[in-house]
This record gives sequence, structure tokens and C-alpha cells, in this order.
Amino acid sequence: MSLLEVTDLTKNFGGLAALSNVNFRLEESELVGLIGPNGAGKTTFFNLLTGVYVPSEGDILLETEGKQTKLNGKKPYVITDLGLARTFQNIRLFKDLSVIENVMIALHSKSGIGTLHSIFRTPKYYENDKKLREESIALLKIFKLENKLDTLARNLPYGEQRRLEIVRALATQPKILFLDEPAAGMNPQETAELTDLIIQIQKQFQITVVLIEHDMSLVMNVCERIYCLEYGRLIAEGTPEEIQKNPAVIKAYLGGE
Amino acid sequence: MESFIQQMVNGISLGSIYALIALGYTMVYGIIKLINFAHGDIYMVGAFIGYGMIQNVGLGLIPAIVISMLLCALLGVVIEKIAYRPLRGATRIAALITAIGVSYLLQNLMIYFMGPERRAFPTALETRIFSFGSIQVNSQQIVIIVTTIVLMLALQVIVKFTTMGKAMRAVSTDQDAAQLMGINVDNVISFTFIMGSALAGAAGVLVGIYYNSIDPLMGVTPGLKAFVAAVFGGIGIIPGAMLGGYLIGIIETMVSAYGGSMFKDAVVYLILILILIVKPSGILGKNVKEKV
Amino acid sequence: MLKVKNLSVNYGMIQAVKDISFEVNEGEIVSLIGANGAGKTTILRTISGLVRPSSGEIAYMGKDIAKDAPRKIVEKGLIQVPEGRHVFKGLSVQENLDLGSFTRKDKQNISADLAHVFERFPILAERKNQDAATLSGGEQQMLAMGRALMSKPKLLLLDEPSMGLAPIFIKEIFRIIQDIQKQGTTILLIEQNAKVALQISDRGYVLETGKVVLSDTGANLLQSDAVQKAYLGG
Amino acid sequence: GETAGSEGTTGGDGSGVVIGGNFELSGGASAYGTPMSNAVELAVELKNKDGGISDEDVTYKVYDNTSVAQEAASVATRLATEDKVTAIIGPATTGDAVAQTPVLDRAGVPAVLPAATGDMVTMKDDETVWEYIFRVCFQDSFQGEVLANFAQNDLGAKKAIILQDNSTDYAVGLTEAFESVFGGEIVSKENFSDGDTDFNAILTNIRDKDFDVIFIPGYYEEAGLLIKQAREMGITQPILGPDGFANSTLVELAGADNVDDIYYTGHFTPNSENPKVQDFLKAYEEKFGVEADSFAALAYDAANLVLAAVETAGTTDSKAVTEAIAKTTDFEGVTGTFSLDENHNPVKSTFVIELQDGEEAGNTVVSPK
Amino acid sequence: MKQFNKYNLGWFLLIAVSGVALYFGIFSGLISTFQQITLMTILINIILAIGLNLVIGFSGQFSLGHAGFMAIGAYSGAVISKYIDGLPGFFVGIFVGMIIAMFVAMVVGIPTLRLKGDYLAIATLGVAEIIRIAIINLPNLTNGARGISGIAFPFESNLSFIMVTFVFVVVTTIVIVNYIKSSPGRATISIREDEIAAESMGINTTLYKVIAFMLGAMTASVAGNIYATFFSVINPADFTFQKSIDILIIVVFGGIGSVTGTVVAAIVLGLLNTALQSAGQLRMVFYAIALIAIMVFRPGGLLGTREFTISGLLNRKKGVEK
Ligand SMILES: Nc1ncnc2c1ncn2[C@@H]1O[C@H](COP(=O)(O)OP(=O)(O)OP(=O)(O)O)[C@@H](O)[C@H]1O
Ligand SMILES: Nc1ncnc2c1ncn2[C@@H]1O[C@H](COP(=O)(O)OP(=O)(O)OP(=O)(O)O)[C@@H](O)[C@H]1O
Ligand SMILES: [Mg+2]
Ligand SMILES: [Mg+2]
Repeated sequence: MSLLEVTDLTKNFGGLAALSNVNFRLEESELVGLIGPNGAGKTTFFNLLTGVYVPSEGDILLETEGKQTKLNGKKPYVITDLGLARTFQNIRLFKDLSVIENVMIALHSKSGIGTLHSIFRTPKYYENDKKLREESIALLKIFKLENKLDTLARNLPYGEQRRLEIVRALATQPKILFLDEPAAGMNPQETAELTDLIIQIQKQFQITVVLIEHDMSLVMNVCERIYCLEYGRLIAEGTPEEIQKNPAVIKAYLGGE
Repeated sequence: MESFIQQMVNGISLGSIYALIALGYTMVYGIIKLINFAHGDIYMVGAFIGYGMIQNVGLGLIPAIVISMLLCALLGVVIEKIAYRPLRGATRIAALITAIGVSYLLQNLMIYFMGPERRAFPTALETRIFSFGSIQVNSQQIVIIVTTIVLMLALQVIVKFTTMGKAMRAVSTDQDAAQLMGINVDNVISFTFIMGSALAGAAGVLVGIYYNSIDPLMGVTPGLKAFVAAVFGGIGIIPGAMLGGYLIGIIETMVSAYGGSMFKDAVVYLILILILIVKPSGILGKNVKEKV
Repeated sequence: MLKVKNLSVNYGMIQAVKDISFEVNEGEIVSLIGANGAGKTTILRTISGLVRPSSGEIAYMGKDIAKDAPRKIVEKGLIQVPEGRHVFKGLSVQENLDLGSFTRKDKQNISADLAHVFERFPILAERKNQDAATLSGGEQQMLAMGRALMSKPKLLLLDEPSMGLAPIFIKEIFRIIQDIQKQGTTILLIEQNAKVALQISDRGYVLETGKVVLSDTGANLLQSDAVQKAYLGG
Repeated sequence: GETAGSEGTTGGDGSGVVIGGNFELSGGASAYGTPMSNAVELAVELKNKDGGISDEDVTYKVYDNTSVAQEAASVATRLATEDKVTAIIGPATTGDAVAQTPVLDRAGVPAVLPAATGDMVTMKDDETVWEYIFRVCFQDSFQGEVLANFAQNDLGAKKAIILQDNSTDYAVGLTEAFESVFGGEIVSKENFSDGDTDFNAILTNIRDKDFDVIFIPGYYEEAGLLIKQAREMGITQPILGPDGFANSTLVELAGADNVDDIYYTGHFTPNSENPKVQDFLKAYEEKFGVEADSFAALAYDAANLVLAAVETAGTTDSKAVTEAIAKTTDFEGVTGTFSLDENHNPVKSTFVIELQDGEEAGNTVVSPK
Repeated sequence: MKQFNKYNLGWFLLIAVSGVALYFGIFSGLISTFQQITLMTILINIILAIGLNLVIGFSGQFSLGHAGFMAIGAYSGAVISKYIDGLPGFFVGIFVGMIIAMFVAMVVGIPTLRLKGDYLAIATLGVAEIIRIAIINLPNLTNGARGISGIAFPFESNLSFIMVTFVFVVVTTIVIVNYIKSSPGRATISIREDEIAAESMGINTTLYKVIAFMLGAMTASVAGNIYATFFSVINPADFTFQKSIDILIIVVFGGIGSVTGTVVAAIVLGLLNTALQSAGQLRMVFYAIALIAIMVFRPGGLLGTREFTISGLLNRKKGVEK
């Protein structure tokens, strides 16, 4: 049984099949890439897995405690609770909140405290809040954001916003982390740093990472397996070496030299 | 059955009034997302201008409507310049509060200068009643229904097919990008207000004639209903505003007709809420999920 | 063609651009490169009139445009593809492209240009009637570019045009940029992808926290150690 | 609330009389509050022309309560405790009047209500009278009774229809009174809302019913349009209304052609030959440029009643003035000659005014039993 | 308690000083009977507006139906005080009103809070109207359109009631502020910032929207109850759409999302309103002009989304020193 099994996943928007019959699986602690030309359906695929869209057809099965749970039609927050977290292609931070608040919000569903404790400020509330803060700071440290705790998210430079999104996703304590173009808008230098970081967190937290990215220096460096989509269909799957040589991928995506 | 048809006629003509006001409302609403609470009061001012033109100046109906439209358009532009433009970058609710301020101002200035009482509108259009069996329709109802439909079509053409319309729609989605296309955002917004306010002016005179009655607070209830109609039909959608207006008019009438006059407004709102729960972006609104 | 002199721009208390001068000559491709937050976008927004400078001059074809309204600037043929695409959401692809030709006088050529844009970006032709809001990120980027081309730019300002594009298309977009240049349009380019950008640029400026720190020909900058280290990933 | 800290404040400090006005000058009821305030102003002005009271000018101090009950309470408190007025006139509506009652009871300042016709306005829940609250208009129960009697006796009606705005206490009280006295059948009761202009739905509903008379407990603003739409629809039965009909705009709104067989209870008729009435009408029109309606007439009487009481009391002390007001007998006002009874209500007759062709075609005087 | 730091202490002192000032102001007669009415209006408006600010400013849900919940509280209090005498009646009324308001908010909130922006505004406006019309048409319980008068006043004096109200204001503020500045509160704010992102971070958005809506409804109910007790008469016409707008004005005027701004705005508008009473017929004209002018010059409200803070005050001082 794989950690995540996707069978025949299809999504139609009106007459447009954004995704058709995609089969996909993830094993524990893998680093998997998802590539494909613009409009191939990569983001749509993430949206289906994380509950933002409901699939038209097909199944998404997640292994939880030895059983398979069907994720189709579940609400995003339920899916997040089950261990899937994501970042967004167009950054969606809580812009008017501080860096640390962004992270603490993500920690809420797993380790936050109840409404009544908060209103009456019980000792438990203070304990919990302290814990949330400490956990957030620990996470932010990994991403070198610990000296920007109280900066508003909107005032961060682009690259740091992308990193904060990853921290926030990690804070939900996922089993699988989905990153949608984390290197977009970064310069090569920053991309190189990000590459290391992704490998590091994958090791440190023992999680599975799925990555959509157009920057091949990143994808080919970090991914163990790569899927390639075109027009909503899976056209290739394999190791970076295999993918780089795959004629279909070259024709549709990489472009000949 | 006959009384049902008669009630339908009643509902449609009441709905036409709401629709007529809602059209101008949704126009401004669609472009700058401002809940223009003062719209109902511009309509009131329009009615008073029409009153003055017919009663005191002695003009005929058509010139009175034209002058009322012109002056209301002017008023709309002035209000936009003074009260709304400085709030362009602010939140929508902040602009809403300003609109409420403008609404209070227009009402109370009118009370101050003209007195608070209701007055009879001069008869500028002879009422003719057409009977079909026991079903009656009068000439004013026909005028209003026809005007509403014509205006709706005209607006739709303007917004969908003219250059200005294109600019309006561009402004409504992204003002910065619109400027980068060479669109004069200020002019477009002024134009929107001109159109919306002129429509309100025309509606004011027509309703004055229809009910034979005007007063400084006459814009409050229809203004609110027009807002409800515009939202109900789908925000910023011109045929939606008309449809919303008609539906509210018909539902109100039917509730009264079938014994619910005691709970009329409650039932109307209840039905609205139920419909919105099923169609969360209004009757004609497309339920597009935000692309993430 | 475009001459920026001693330009400074403030956002409230923050000075995003500090006393910057540069110029773009007719027919050139000029790149501005620099790290995140260096002020590149701010410069473009100021040139287009969306942001007002706190001091300095912006001369276009010898005339000062620093105080002109954005639409006047557009009418002069200074067109921008903004960062973050800014397509008109809720309008179809076709309508977006139509708006690109909003200020154009030569209506008879528009349909030919439209065909040309569709040729360059076939996906846009396929999605002619789709709501721009639902386009994928890369598709939106193409639409923004296509829209700008519809306005027949004399000077085209590009803010990270390759962001979010597939590798195959990045190559394509740079080919298109060179192509446009050949057809007589001058280009001011901002890119994170400094390597490719400098390869096609006649000249380039390197910005750091609101200031120009280096300027040279594209080829020379590519060779320079400082640029290599800071922006090309060693 | 309770007024701690201000021990039984009494109005006036010996120098000239100050009369307070608590009126709806803006908001929904401003069409009634404004003429009332005007009339009080006129009464005070005329009094001062006449030499004032004890050779001192009377001052009229008015605040706008914006037709909001909470504001009416605030204005009353201000008049009673800050401005130390001798007495208050207003507010116009029963709802606003009730809101000021507890305040004045504690402050010990009397109020004379021009047109608050609600039955319980002067009475507490335990049926005892509020010491400081008076009025110069008759009550809804009296009007309702008169109209019901008029319907069955004078018009011979056996079946009635009631069209009411059930969101106002005015309509509710009148309907109750009418129903309890009317011996015939109430065929149907229909409702509309405040501010409505379109009554076609309910009129279509009753059009084919069998009935003899329509009772509309409401104000002229809606009633005018109701009459118009009913007559245009071919509903010809007589229409009865309360004192809320008493404004010439009613005829204008309905269109004179449509105003046939309309009967309403009036406090006052402008056709009266009483020179007091004619003088008042003339002076009012001269000062304000509009015709005085019955709300103005009532407020004019309320003001004069208060001024007379101050003169009788010979002091501006509120307590003494209250007593003087309570003892008013045979006061000659523009709305008739009346005395106040032990419940602080005027014992006065009402006119049932008949309109035909848009003109007053006659009136019947009905005196209370 | 270690949590009792100097900022809390600062607030505590501020509250204590205002309380004591109020007490002596009224006791000594410095605050006149008339001013007490203005004062009570301000206090009631603070409770109302803070609750609405939670819904609009913090959870980002545009509600136009606050008056409906105020009506629930006012009528619960008025009806219960008929059956239970004295102070117990008052407190039972408060409690019952809160429970009913909470229940109605939940029943209404679960289906309608899915709606966005103006669609929600219309729905909540409708709910408030339905509540009001229900009150009019339940004459046996509510006395219909006539309203209820002579509502019992179970306090010894205005002074004691004003102090009790002051305590209610303080408690409401503390409850709401504690909520906002806590983990569930942050979850609520995240919905305002970006609902899709919030949901993807594991936040049950419906739940937190409904909680905010219920808290708002409960505080409105408390305010309604105090209103009824203080003015001793209520009428369905007191709780129209207009009332909801009045409260909304305070929220926006203070700064959407700023609790301290709300308090300041309630005070400023309360005083302005009283000052304008004597403007006669021009009262509402001036009020309208003031409203427009304020919004034009301070579009973000008096305090924007910022809070006036004791810590800010202390730190600013420090800044000056260095
Ligand atoms: N809500 C929607 N309605 C209609 N079409 C949509 C919708 N969402 C996505 N699409 C279409 O589905 C296709 C796949 O979009 P998606 O965003 O998944 O592409 P992508 O692979 O992420 O591309 P990119 O690399 O450019 O981000 C696109 O052609 C897009 O236009
Ligand atoms: N509207 C604004 N208000 C305040 N500060 C701003 C605003 N826009 C930009 N800034 C600040 O101005 C500086 C320059 O920003 P700008 O967007 O011009 O940088 P950039 O070079 O385009 O960066 P990037 O590569 O990330 O696009 C940054 O520090 C940014 O935070
Ligand atoms: Mg994508
Ligand atoms: Mg930039």
C-alpha cells in the first residue's frame, strides 16, 4: 500500500478537461517532481488533492494508520488534518499579519487551544500559547526568518514570502508537502539556497515532498522521481535522468537544445 | 386565475420600479464595487427636480425628465468627486459609510429646504386604464415597464459593446492595469456615475408620476430594495438587477395576495435567503470558484 | 529614447529608489537586474506614471513625462507588462487582448495584429473565450505579453516576463523579445533570470537596494565577477 | 434609569418662562413633528407680542429627536435637567412620547402631548395616571369607537375591511377599538408597511369581496395613495379614517376626482367660523408659507394651554404648573373647547368630516359620552 | 501571576481609573442626569460595536443584522423582568437573551456564512428584519407594535446601573480581546485575510465564522438588555436596519479591526450626536457632513487597524529617550 494513491483522476471545467485519468502514487519520504508545460494541469492536480476542487472522476486514497482513506470531496481543512499541506502558486499569505502569526495559525488545528480556555485565559492557555510560539520560532529558524518575527507578511521581499509559505505549510505537521513553484521569482542564487533547504526539511521531518517547478536546476537536483503532464495527461514518469532523455518530455516541455 | 394574473401584473409593475432603480445602482456597483446608498436619494432629488420643472416652471413631461436626468448626472459627478474619489484606495465598507453620509445629507437638505411632508406630484401623464376582462393595466404601468426594459437593453449594449463599456469593465477588475492600457480611470468612473445618476433621475420622475407622490425620504425603502435586488440578481450584472427587481416585486405582491401581508417583508427575505443559499452568487451570478 | 535622471521614489517612509539614473536608446534591449526588493518594479511603475517620483526626471523622446497621467504615457507608446500579470479577471482572453489596443488609432491593423499574437501564443487562441481568471499562471503571463503587443509599443517595459513559464517557453519568450526588438521596438527588461536576460541585452544595469551599482554592456556584465557571484549562482 | 444626584429638579429659575420642544424634526416622523414645532413657535411668538408672561418674554427651546425613541428620552432629559424648562411640548408620535415618560416623571417636569393618541400614553401599567403627562388630543379608542359607530349607524355598514400598517402602534390601537365596537363582520384584514407606495396587491385581493366599508387606520401619506389606487381599481365603497387623514395633502395625493365618500375623525376643521381658528390659520400661513394642518393646530393648543397654566400658576415652578395644567377647564383652543379629565385626557368632541369630490362636504360633531 | 506584566497592569490601571472617575463623577453630580444618558448610550454602543467589530473587522464577515440580535436581548430582558422581580430578573434576562441570541446566530450562521461579502450582508439584513417582524407579530409575548413600556429598573440608582454597565463593557471588551489574541482568534482573523489559505492550513472556517457570529450576537443581546432596562421602553421600531447601520458607522469610524478604535469612535460619535441636538432641523445635515468629512480625511477610520496600546505608549517614550 502506497502512502498516497491516485487513480484515474479527472477534472473537467465545462468542456475543458484540465486533468484526465491521471494515476499517481507516493511512497513514504519521497521527493517527487511534477512538471509539464503551462496549463498542463499541475496546479489543478494540487487543488484536487488538497480539496480546493472536487474531482470529476477518480479516487484519491491516503494511507492512515494502515487503512486507506478516501479524500475525494473532503473539505480542505479535513485533508490538512489528515496530513496534506501545500503552498500556493500565487502566494497566499495572511498579508496583514506578522510572520510569527502566520505560522501560529497553521499550528492551530493540531495544537491550538479551545475557545473557552482562550476567553478565560486559563493557565492552560498560557502554556499552550508559549508552546505555539516556541514551535513557530523553531520552524522559522530553519528558514532563517527568526529575526523577522514581527514583520508583516506583506512587507517581506518576494523570496522570503515564498519561504514563509513553506514554513506555514510545514507547521500543519504534514506527512506530504506540496510545493507549487517555490522558486518562481527567485534568482539563481536564491534558488540554489532553496534547493538545499528542501532537501534538508525532507530529511529532518521525514516527510514526502511533491514539487511543481519550472526551474530544472531545482527539479533535477532534488527529485527522486518525476511525473510529467501535458494537456492534463500523464506523458512520462521516471528518474530525473530518464525524464531528461524522454523524447516526449523534451518535445512538450524541455525543448531541444 | 384572473386574480392571479392581475396580481402578476401588479407584481411586475411594482418590480419594474425596483428594477428601474436597481439598474443605476448595479451600474455603479459593478464598476467600482461601491454600495452606493445615496442612489435612492439621488432618485429622490430627481423626483423633486421633475416636480419643480412641471409644477413651477410648467414644462412638459419629457423635458422635465431630461432636465432631471441632466441635473442628477451633475449631482452624481459632484458627489463622486467630493465624497468618493478620496476613498478610492480605502476599504469598501469605508466608502459605504461615506455613501450613507451622502444619503443622510441629501435627505436632510431636502427636508430643510422643501419641508418633510409628502406632496402630490402634478399630473403630467393622463392615466388610461386598459381592461382585459377583469384584468386592468394602466398606461403608466406600461410606460414604466417599457422604460425599464429599454434601459436595461441600452445599458447592456453600452457595457458590452461600446469602447466606454469595455473601459468600464476593465476598470472594474483592475484599475492599475486599466491605466496601463491607456484608460482614463477617472473619466470612466465619472461616466459611470453620470449614467447611474441620470437613470436615478429618470426613475424619480417616472415614479413620481406613477404614484403621484414624492417626499424627501421616498428614496430610502426603494434604495434598500434596489440594493437587495442588485445583489440578489448577481452583483454588477445588469440583467440580473432587473430580474432581481422583478422577482422581489412579484414575490412581495404574491405574498400579500395569498394572505401573508402581515409577514410580507419577512417572507420576502426568507425566500431571498433560501435562494442565496442555493445560488450563493445571485440568480445570474456565475459561481466561479476562485482560481488558486 | 528614455532618459531617467536622479530618480527617487518613496513609499511613505521607505525610500525604494534612491537617486537612480539610466537611459535606454532607441532599438536597444536594456536589462535591469538586482535582488528581490532592489526597486526594479518600482522604477517601472514610476516610468508608467502609476507611482509618482519624489524627485528626478524621466524624459521620453526628449520630453519630460514624470508628471503625465498613465494614459498619456501609454498613448505615447510606452507600454508595460506588469509584475504579477494583472490580467483582467472576469473578462475573456479575447476581451483582454482587445483592451490592449484601447488607445490605438489604426483600427484597420488591429485584426492582423491579433492574428499575429495568436500565432505567437497558440494557447491563447485555443482559450479565446475563457475567463482570464481561470487561466494557469503561465497562460496569464502569455496573455499579459500578448495584450501589451496589441498596443503597438514603441518602448516596451517588461517586468519578469519569464516568471512561471515552462523551460520550453522561456526560450520562446526570449526569442519573441528579440523578435520584437528586430521589428523596431525598444525594450527595458527586468529579469531574475539574469543570465538569459544579459545574453540578449545590449546593455544592463545592476541595482542593489535602490541604487545602481554597476552598468555595462550585457556581455561584459555576464563576465563580471560580482554579477556572477551575486546573481548567476556562482 | 433613576436620577440620582439631581433631587427633584424643577424647571425655571424665576427669570422668564422657558418652554421646551421635543420634536421629530428629522427622520421618519418629521412630517408630523415639524408643523407641531412650528405651531409652538408661533404660539410663543404671539404670546410675546402680547406682552409675554408677567412682562417677560417666553423662550421656546427645541431639540430634534430624529424620530428615535432613545433620542426622545435624551432630549427630554436635557430640557428638564439642563435647560430647566417649565414644561415640554411633544413629541409627536406615541412611541417617542412614551420614551420620555419615565424621565419626566423623575424630573418632575410636565409634558403636554399634541397628538399622541395611543390609549395608554397617560397611564401606567397599573392603570394609575402618570402625574406629569397630559395631552390635548382624543384617544384612539375614542376615534375607533366613533368611526365604528359612524360606519354602522350613519352608513349602515354590515361588513367592513381593515387595511392597516401593523408595524405602528397607532394602527394597532385603532383597529382594536374599531373591532370591539363594530357590530358587523370584519370580512378581511390586510397589512402594508410604513413607506409603501404600492397597494395594488392588497386592493386586488379585496376587490371582489363583499363589503360595505373600508377602514384605514393610518396617516394621510399612505392613505392618500391607497384611496387613489382603490378608486382607480373601481373600489367605490366608503372609506373611513382616523385623525391621521387630516391634511389637505390627502386630497392632492389621491387626486380630487378619487376623493369620494371619505370620512375621517378630525380634531379640527379649517372651515370653522371660529375667529380663533381663522386667525391661527392666517398667522401660520403667513409665517411658514404653508397651510396649517391638524397636527399644527393641536400643538398650537398644547402650547397655549401650557402658557395659560403658567399664568394661572403665577410661577415657573414645574410642580405648580403641572397642577395648573391638570385643573384646566373649558380651555378654548382652535381644536375646540375642552377640559382635562382625571386621566389627563381632554374631554372633547370630534368631527367626523366627510369628503366628496375632494372637498369637505360636511361634518358631524360627535361628543364623548 | 507571571502573566501579569506591566502592559496588563497599565490597562488595569486605565480601567480602574475610568471606573473610579465615573463613580465620583456621577456621585458628585459632576456628570449631570442628561450627561448620564449620553454616557449610557456610549457604553451600550461600545458593547454593540465591539461585538460587530469581531464579526466584520476580525472574521471579515459583512453583517448588516446586528440590530436583530440587540432586539432579542432587549425583548428577553423586558419579558423576563415581568416574571422575575429585581436583580435576579435582570441577570436571568441577560442570560436567557444571550442563549437565544447564540442559538439564533448558530442556526442562521451555519447556512448563511457560506455566502460572501454583500450576499452575506443581504442575508443578515434579512434575518434581522425577520426577527423584527416576528416580534411585531407575536403580540401576546412582545406586545407587538406597541412595544413594552414600564420595564422594571431593579437598581437603586442610575449610579449603580451605570457602574454595572461599565463592568459589562469591561468584561465584553476583555472577552473579545482575549478571544482575538488567542489561537482560535488568530484562526478567525486568518479567514478574513485569505479564506482559501486558512482552510488549507487546517482551519475549519465555518466553525470559526459561526463562533465569531455567535459571540457578536451574544454581546449585542447584552447591549439590548441594558438598553431596555435603562430606557424602560422598547419598541420594534428601535431595532430597524437603521440601528444596524448606526453600529456599523461606529465600527468603521473607529477602524475596522481595531478594538480601541471602536471605543474611541463610540465616545466621539456619542458626544458629537449630543452636541448636535441643539442644531434643530440642521442636526442631521451637520451629522451627515461630519460623517463624510471624517471618512474622507481618515478613510481607514480613526485608528485604522492599529490598536492604541499601553506598550506602544511606553515604547514610544523609550524611542524618544534614545
Ligand atoms: N476554474 C477553472 N475554470 C476553467 N478552466 C480552468 C480552471 N482552473 C484551471 N483551468 C484550466 O485548466 C488548465 C490547467 O491549469 P493549471 O493551473 O492546473 O495549469 P498548470 O499546469 O499549473 O500551469 P502553470 O505552469 O502555467 O501554472 C489551464 O488551461 C487552465 O486554463
Ligand atoms: N506599495 C508599497 N508600499 C510600501 N513599500 C513598498 C511598496 N511596494 C514596494 N515596496 C518596497 O519597496 C522596495 C522595492 O520594491 P520593488 O517591488 O520595486 O522591488 P523589486 O526589485 O521589483 O523586487 P522583486 O524582484 O521581488 O520583484 C521593497 O523594499 C518593497 O518592500
Ligand atoms: Mg500552476
Ligand atoms: Mg519586482
